[in-house]
Amino acid sequence: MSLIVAAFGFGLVSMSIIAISAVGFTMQFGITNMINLAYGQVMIASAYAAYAVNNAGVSIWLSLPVGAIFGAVFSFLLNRLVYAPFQRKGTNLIGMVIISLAVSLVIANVMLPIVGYYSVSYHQNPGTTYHLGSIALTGEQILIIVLAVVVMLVIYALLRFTRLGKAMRATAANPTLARNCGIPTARVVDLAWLITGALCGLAGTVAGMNSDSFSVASGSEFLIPIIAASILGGAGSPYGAMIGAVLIGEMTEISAAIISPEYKQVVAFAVLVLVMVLRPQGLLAKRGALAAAG
Amino acid sequence: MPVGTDPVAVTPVAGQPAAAERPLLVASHVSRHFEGVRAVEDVSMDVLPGRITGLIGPNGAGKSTFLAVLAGTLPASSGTITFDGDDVTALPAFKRARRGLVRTFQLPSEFGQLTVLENLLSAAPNNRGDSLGGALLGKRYWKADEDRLVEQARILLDRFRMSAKESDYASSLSGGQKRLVEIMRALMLEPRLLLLDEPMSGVHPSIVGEIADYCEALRDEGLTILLVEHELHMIERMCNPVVVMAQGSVIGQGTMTALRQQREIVDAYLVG
Amino acid sequence: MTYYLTTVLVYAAVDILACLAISLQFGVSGIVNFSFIIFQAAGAYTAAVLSLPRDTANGGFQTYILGLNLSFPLPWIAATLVGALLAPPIGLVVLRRLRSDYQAIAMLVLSVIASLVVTNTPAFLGGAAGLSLVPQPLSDKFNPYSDGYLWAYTAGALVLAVVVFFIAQRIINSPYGRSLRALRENEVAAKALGKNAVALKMTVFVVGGAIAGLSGAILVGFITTWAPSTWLYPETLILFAAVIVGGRGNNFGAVLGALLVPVGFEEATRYLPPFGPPGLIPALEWVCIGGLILGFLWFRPRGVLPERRRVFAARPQPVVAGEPNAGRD
Amino acid sequence: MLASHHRVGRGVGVLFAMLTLALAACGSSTPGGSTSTSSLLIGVIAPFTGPDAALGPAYFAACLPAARAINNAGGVMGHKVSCQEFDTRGEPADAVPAAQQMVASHSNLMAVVGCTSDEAASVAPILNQAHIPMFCMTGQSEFNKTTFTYFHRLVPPDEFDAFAMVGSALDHFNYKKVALVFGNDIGSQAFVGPAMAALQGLGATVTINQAIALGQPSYRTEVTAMLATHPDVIFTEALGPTDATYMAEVKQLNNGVMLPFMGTSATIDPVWFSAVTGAIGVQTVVDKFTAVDLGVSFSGPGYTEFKTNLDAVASQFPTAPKYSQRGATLHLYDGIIQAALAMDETKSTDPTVYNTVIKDVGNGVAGATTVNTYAAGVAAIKNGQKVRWVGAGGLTNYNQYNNSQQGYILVRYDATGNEIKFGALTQAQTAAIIAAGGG
Repeated sequence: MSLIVAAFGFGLVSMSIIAISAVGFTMQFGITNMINLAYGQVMIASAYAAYAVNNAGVSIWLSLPVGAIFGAVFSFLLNRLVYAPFQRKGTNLIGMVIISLAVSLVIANVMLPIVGYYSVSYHQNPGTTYHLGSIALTGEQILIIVLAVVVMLVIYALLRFTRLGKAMRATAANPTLARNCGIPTARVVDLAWLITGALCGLAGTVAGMNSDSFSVASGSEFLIPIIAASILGGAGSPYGAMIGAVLIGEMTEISAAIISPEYKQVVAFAVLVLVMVLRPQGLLAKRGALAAAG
Repeated sequence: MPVGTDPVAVTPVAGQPAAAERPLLVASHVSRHFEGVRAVEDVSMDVLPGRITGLIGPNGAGKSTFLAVLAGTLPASSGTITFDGDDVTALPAFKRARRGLVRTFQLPSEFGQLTVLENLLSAAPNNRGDSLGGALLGKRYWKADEDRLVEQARILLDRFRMSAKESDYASSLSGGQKRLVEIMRALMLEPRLLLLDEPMSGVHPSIVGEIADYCEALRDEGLTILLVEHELHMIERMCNPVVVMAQGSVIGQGTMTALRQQREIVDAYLVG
Repeated sequence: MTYYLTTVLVYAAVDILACLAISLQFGVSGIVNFSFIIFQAAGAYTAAVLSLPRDTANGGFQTYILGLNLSFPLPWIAATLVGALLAPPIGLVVLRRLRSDYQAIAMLVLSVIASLVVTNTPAFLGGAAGLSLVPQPLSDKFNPYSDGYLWAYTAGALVLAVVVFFIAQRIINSPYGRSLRALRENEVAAKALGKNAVALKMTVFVVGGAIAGLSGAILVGFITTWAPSTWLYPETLILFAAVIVGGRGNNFGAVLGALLVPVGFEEATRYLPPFGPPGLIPALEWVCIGGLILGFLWFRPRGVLPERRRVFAARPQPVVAGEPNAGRD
Repeated sequence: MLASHHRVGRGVGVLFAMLTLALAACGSSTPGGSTSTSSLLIGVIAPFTGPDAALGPAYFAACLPAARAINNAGGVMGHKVSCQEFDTRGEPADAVPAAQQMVASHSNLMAVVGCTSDEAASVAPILNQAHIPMFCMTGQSEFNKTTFTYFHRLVPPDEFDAFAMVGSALDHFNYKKVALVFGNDIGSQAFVGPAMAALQGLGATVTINQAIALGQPSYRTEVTAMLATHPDVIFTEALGPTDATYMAEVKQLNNGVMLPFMGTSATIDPVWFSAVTGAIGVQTVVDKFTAVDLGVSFSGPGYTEFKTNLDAVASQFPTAPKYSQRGATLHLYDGIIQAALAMDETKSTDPTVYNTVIKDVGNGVAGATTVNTYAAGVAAIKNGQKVRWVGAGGLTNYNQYNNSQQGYILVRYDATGNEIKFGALTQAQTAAIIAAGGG
């Protein structure tokens, strides 16, 4: 029993990381209609950018913003240079999915000769371990959870209360209508890529911190739970992604405790399949993409 | 405020009997809700055979949604739909279409990368080659059907003066031509009730009259049509009766002339 | 030389089969089956466990179910059937109500799940180590290393590819194929015209699954080993790249794509002179595959041999004269 | 339109077929740089991309110094030797065409090294059929008694590693409770069954057996479950970043105190060392980690010669010197030189002639001269002597299946990542464990 409680505690960390990344992933889909399967590779590229700074002697907490900024700029450029031109050409949704997979392949294999296939670790201090019953978390993990909560609140406030958030929701719901209503959709889309890219970079760096060791190949490993959480919550819905992250994060850890570690992903995905059968639109449906806030 | 059963006077069209015909389609207390939005609310109406029934109303009145519910594209939240005496409420769209209840769409919905002729052929039922088994048996098995349907489609193309475009991709057509393709495509099913959703929107004015002519000719051949349209003078010319919807409900029904005399309808729609 | 040539040709046959199946599903019907490779894997595993003896043979170094030691062609027939039978359950989960791009990633996730399950259940299909020493078809009667056997195997594989090609031709040139294309162009409209979309998609999913299963059987019978690393989801991507390059919805395009990308491109890069540190060239190969997809989608999105326009024989008396579009094509 | 497309299709198809044939013909007959008949080629067939991409370079690092040693001594009967990589992507279906192409387009292939567990099952039959001597790095037990006469294995099968670990734990440390933490990949899972059988047979307890998915972001629940069983020691092999992540979490969740942990010979590897020390610190690895390794001393004239050549090839392959203490790299280097000396001794470039002599060069026939450098070997052969190669990895003892085993040593890392031998298993100890493990 105490193991399950402990697993629940670790699930809090897992869900925090999945939540940061899945919200970014699903917002890209919601606002720009783009299922960006290169997301995992951008995460890992950002993690390496933060590593470069961290390895030069900078604290990991100061390297974290570097990862986020790298992710933002990388994602922005990716959209400007690849995705947006293809979308303007009228490439259909599926075409865009295939393009993002191709991009993912290119990023991973360009990185391989540059950073090598070795795994690397941040220079970091996990801090004191705090205990609450069977739950044991390091100071660093608690900070990661706090960070995730802050990020979620910021995203909520952004979508709910700011002009930009409203413009994003409008663009998500109907880009043509939004443009006709005087919303500068091109700028909104640019900002959306910067924001989601920052989430992606942040998530990549935090994931690198949490796993203590990562390599280029980790990118595709990271992506699968993110997709699962997004589908589970209802693609395009940031709040759905948060719920999905909670479920996937906890289910993987608790099933590792109850069943057997090698099946931990299988159990989480089995729930995903069940949801796809029973409620194909996800737990929170995409109502005009980002409309769930209003 | 459903008034679908109100005995508003139906003026006989010249040359047609005014007898109490048996309705081809009966919608009874049909509602359609989207996540709390009542797009269609308790609508009841009859569609009489051999006529063009008009369905008008302001944007957002629920006309297209109602049409989609009739055709089965959207399921009804409540109410029943009876077509030719059978309850079809539970049937999916494709089964209703096979029974002769066929719709077109408000937005162009041609099969873009199919040629015009293929668009027509794709809709034709009763082709032995239109199943996996039939296809695997080879051309000899289905050639006779195909030849017959090509002939049938070409007759339609001639009639709609589209023969020259037979081998063009549908995506390359003008807005009006796409509308014609859609109508011809629907006709390939030999429908008994044709639900036309704004066939004249986005169409060059010169073709608007042409589409109206075709509809009237089809009506005269016995086809029943339910027409959603904004072109009121065309509605006035073609339709009897006309049903007015606003905010998801039917607010009036009758000839256009009669409707123009009802103050609340004029207020709700015809002027405003 | 015989070995290499027969290998290239058998792989060509396998890739042609796979590309034909993907072209039917993706090119003709618009279904993006990103779990395609698990159908091929299912066929390969089926053929393997049916032709292998019980897992206690060979010193019991590998574990797997069945082990029926069946003789050719039963394992291949079963592989085709299993590929087909896998389609309905996956189709029911994914194909019914999801948006197309959403379907695609859902299938991607399914592909990962299948791989996880097989990898982590060694008693099922050998786990991560997979299956090896799979007997070649009729290897009890002929020497599988002889030139004659290899050429016969190659010929058999190519004949099957040709047969499937003609089946695919029958499908796409039939009224049924036209219905599939109509569905691809506009599903809602197709339904409103009496098309049973779920049934149509399901049949083509089953046909594609059967072809994929057969291709897996041919491959495993040739390489005699199969493991989860053989069917990771990027393999599906290579096949999609091939169909995009060759021309989707056109069986000649699918064949050309199979010859150009998985066979031609990958074989050609083997002849590059070595340069750089070890691992650089193989990494660049993957970069090129990614670049190839992007390049084609940008410059020639419909592929080298696009879907062809279908023109019907003119009627006895041509009606039209002088119209600008008359008689085009 | 329709007709013209058919024509285009056929045109392209025919063109393509001609191109393929032309390419294939080029490869087989004309010199494509490395294909000249006056030079000999060593194929390194291994994963260079994919999840096991770290393996290929380690084997390539064996080939370069061997080629350098041979070429500096005038080559094999005047033929220069070169190395070429052939990527299998770590999977059998890609390995087959890679192997077939290698064989078909390089008639000057003198030997092939690599063939890991990922691809050996599909590659070994091809090479055997093509009569090419191979030195494989697979631990799969199906090759314990192989009928492939061109197959050579200078490493023991995986289960022997497991037996050695058991011996080390029981006989050297008196550990009684062992946790097994192995990756769920091909290479790692091979240890589990034999280790469990041997441990239980010898009266020790397996507290928990975890097969962990590689590359996961965290294993904290697994670690907590493992810690709850209070093992004396953890046996592990989980490559990539996995062991690093897992062990960091062990240390974290055990209040900063690392449990003793013991690795297979695959963990004696610079990549593994840098990953794990990066995650838990060098000192922790030095203090708490032990491993079993093949009986390699990293000293002696044969090793010095290898090291000299390895350092010298850094101009071609900058990270090559990192592999100076990797058993696999040493053994493959030995294999290549054995093949070269076998060619010299038989004065033949025909593998059907020299293949059988490789075993003699490795084991030594009666009266053979022991040589530690290729140059010395060539000189001895010129004097009409038979030679026995004792190279970087020490003595070779091929059995009837060309499997060579040398027994195990127990090692730990020093702070710079070099391995330090602190013990060895006696023949008697090994025999008892193998018997208990059913090997």
